[in-house]
Amino acid sequence: MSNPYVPYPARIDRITIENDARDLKTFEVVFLDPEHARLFRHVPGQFAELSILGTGECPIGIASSPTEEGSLLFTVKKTGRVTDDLHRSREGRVIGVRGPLGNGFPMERMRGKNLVIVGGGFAFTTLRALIQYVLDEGRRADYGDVTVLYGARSPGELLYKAELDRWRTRDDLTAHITVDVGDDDWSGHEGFVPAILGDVAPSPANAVAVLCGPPVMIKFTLPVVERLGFTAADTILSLEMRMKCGVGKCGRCNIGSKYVCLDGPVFTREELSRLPAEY
Amino acid sequence: MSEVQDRLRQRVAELLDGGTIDLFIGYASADAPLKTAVHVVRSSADAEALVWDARCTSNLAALLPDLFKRPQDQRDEWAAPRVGILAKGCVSRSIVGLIKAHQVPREALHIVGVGCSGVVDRHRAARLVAPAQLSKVEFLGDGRVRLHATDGSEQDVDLAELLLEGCLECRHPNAVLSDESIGEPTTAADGSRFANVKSFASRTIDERWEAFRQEISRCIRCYACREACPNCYCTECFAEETSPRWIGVTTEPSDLMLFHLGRAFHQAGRCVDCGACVSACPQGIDLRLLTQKVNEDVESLFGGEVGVSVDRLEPLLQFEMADDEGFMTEP
Amino acid sequence: MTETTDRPDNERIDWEPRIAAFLCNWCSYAGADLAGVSRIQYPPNVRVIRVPCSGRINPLFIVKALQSGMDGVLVSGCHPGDCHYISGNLYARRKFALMKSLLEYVGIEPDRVHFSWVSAAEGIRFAELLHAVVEAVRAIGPATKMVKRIEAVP
Amino acid sequence: MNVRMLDKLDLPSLLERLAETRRLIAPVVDRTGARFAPIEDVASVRWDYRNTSLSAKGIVFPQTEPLLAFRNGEAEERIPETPSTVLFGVRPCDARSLTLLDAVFRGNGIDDPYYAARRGAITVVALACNEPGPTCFCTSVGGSPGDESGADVLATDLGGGVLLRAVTDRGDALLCDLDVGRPAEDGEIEAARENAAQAAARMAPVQVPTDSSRLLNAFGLNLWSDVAAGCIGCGACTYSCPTCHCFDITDEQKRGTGRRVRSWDTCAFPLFTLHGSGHNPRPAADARLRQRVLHKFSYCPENFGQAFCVGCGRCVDHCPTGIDIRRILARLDEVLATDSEVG
Repeated sequence: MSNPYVPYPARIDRITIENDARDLKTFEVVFLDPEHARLFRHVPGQFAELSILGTGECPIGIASSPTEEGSLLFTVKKTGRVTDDLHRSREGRVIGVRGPLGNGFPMERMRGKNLVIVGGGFAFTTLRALIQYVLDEGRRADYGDVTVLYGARSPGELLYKAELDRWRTRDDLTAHITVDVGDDDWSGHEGFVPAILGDVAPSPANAVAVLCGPPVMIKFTLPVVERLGFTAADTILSLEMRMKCGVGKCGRCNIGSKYVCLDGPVFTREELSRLPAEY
Repeated sequence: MSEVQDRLRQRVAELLDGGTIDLFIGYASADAPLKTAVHVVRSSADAEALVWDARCTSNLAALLPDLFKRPQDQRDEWAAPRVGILAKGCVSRSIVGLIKAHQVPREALHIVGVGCSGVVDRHRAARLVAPAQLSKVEFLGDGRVRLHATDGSEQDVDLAELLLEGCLECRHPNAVLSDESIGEPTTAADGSRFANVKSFASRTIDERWEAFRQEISRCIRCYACREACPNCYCTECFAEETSPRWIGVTTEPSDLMLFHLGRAFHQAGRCVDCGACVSACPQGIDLRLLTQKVNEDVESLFGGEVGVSVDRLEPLLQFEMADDEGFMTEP
Repeated sequence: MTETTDRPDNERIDWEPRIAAFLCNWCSYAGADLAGVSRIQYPPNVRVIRVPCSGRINPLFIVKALQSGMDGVLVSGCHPGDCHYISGNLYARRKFALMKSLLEYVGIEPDRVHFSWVSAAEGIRFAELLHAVVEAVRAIGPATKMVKRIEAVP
Repeated sequence: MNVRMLDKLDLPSLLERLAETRRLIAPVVDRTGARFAPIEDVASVRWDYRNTSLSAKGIVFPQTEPLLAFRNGEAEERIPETPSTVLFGVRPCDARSLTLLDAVFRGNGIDDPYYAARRGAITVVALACNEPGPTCFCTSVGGSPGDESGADVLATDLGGGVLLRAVTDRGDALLCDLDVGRPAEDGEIEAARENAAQAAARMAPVQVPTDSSRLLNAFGLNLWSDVAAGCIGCGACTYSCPTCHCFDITDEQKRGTGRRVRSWDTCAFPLFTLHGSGHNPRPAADARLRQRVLHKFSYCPENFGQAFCVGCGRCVDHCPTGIDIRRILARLDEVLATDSEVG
């Protein structure tokens, strides 16, 4: 990228409505120029600035794994000007994609380890990228046991429902799906993520915990993770902070000496402990 | 002046020690010419730093609304503070407006009134020494002031030459609402008002437009005018609303003008001409050009003065069947 | 509010004034409707925006319309005493008096901005008003002063 | 490197030549004191100003500038075309601020092409200070009235004449090109040094805490609500600051034609960090003022090796409620020095 502010044009090929409230949609986008697709090499946990010319840009985590080639997935909650406009899109619309931005999950460092992946709400998006990555046929052997714990407010608010069903039947991944309040058809866990995590009690031996969720979930889950015996260096979080430029210039996502867009959004609990408590 | 200051310090210490108030909002000296700092006193020892003189430009009422907003993370245990505040005439009138707008509970306030003889306009002083800067200012007594500039020059001027224009037209130098007063009341000036508006209005329409456009083009959108104003307590200002988006965030001229027209219009029936916005503007924009126009119209069309009575409804919250229709179009 | 109105070239000989008309639902809009169904001719220069009451109209709408490139603005509601909400138009009258005066003061031509009362029964009056407004705006020419120009964004 | 001595009387013709061959930006008189402006008439250039009300940062980092222009869904980048420019008579504090902005916009391995284009076209002729202003404190933050950093040429007013000292190759080339005055004598060079030293001696020192990691511990101190008690959340401090560089990116469009623009933004505004969810990690003025102070004096030193303050005093001059960063620094220094629980 010679000019880090210029987006690549990309077409929305498919739009999936993810939840009952219809304010979460997944956009599958394809770069118009194959050269851009070649240049856009991401790792799970990174994000991109999605842009609509005339409306603006917003940072969105990449929900697809680099192993899912040919397109990118972005799951977007309708919250503001740009995301509203995105939600009004139809398939075929051309938007801009600028990235990949941020550091992403430390895939190399997690190699050979058991993974405990804990997510809540719609922050689950980049965790999907991570899970798809380690489940990839060519890479599955690089990682140990994979335990996924994912919670949402209600069954209707769970993302990627078809995939969740598939994960539940796999024998190389243990999936615990929980909702705060179930409905008549719900047969999975009921309860908050921290409580279920305590019940499931994954072993910290040779394991890394990866957390991503709303502030309140993180606040109550971190003590559980700590109690289970995961060290600060082996507890990985993906932060959310208001971002703009994505390249560490505009100052918006600054926490201490770090820029979430550049040095993050993925940090270990150890790294975070050295930063001001602004989250 | 210093007698009033001594008395003020003593009284504030008493009010704090006696438990009448939890904190007191006043002024303290600052290490820059013609400036004072807003000083929030929480213990009687801090009261020693209070000052009162012609450099006290901030409208302290601007600090009040936030003090009565319950912090997000505190629920039942939170109690509104009892707040003491030093109120010259304009500040007291702003407080009246805030009480009427339900931004500040009257019973939580202890208003210490003080007579004011006008406060200085740092931009007027700056113009006298530009392009050098003021290095020191001495108040010589007898209404004379000595300005020392960074180029080594000095000049003596009348204090009146340095006062905010609004102070020269002020009809309420003493607090209109207070629980106690310090010092002797000040006599109001009875000169003509709205001199700047009359002069501006006498120019041709295209001259006015050009002057307005050039004046507003100085704006750097720091919003110091808005934040320094007690009337601007909105949680979300129209300037920053995104749905609809009223104005873009750039310095495109029409956006700047839309902001300043909107700000002035929102002052209708609420501006007390305290000059806080004028003092706050780092670019020295003549903001009174707009606010005083609105003030003049409110007075001439709807009558009454702003902020003199807690019982009188704001002019835009009422109407008369016989209100003027001279501005309307008849086919 | 998006800036979707792009004004035609001001210098064009075939320039026609474009007027944004904010009409209250109960009187003025009905008056415009009556003019229409009665086949009373009025100039096609108007873009009607129906609002519940003239009291609903934020005076900044007027400035915003001028910024968006409209050549004139008309605001119309029920006659005093006829407001569907009893007094919305009377509060509005005070706001508009101030805004019109302020705009003129800063150099916006007084004939850019018009206020008038039109009842549901006044189809003819609506048509006459429109004629008067369009001709007044035509006389002062295309609006330029408040117009936001994207190319002027620094 | 060239060191030239120029008679004051020859200054206008020097400016004329600069204005003819380059874009000349210099201080002119303004109602706020002085401001930088592109010069048409060299008689308007002021040599006797103290400092400008707004800093020089807008010349390399304008308050608003287009990043992209677009029409019907097609975007193209808008790298500014910048003519060769001389920034003449900028004070040493502002000249030094350019080196700090360089670290942000040209650092991190990501070169900002817009900043780079503007910055690359500028030759800086700084003007040493003979007399500090009442809110100046450059000597306490690593600068000085005769500081050369950021300058290509440093000028010193020696009364009857002006000493022009080339600091960089670019500055040397400028002096060679202009070929003005005569080579300076040692006594004149010494006089310039002496001037700066005397100006420095007249500046009141400020106790500035320099240990950035120790300062980080000041994050949790309870003094912030006290120092920010008067803060009303405007951007007067940050917008007048020569090193504050936060920005926003927004789109402006009319019928599919428009621009993506970046504009100054500030950590003093509550909206700066307000998340789409409604959560705001810096919910009140104390957290926001703390961000400004610690960003300058702790985070930036950690990232760039230097505090992001050049001691120009503008934020002190412009704060509507009299918040004084010198007092905050002195207080932090005192607390950090005496409080054993911190650090």
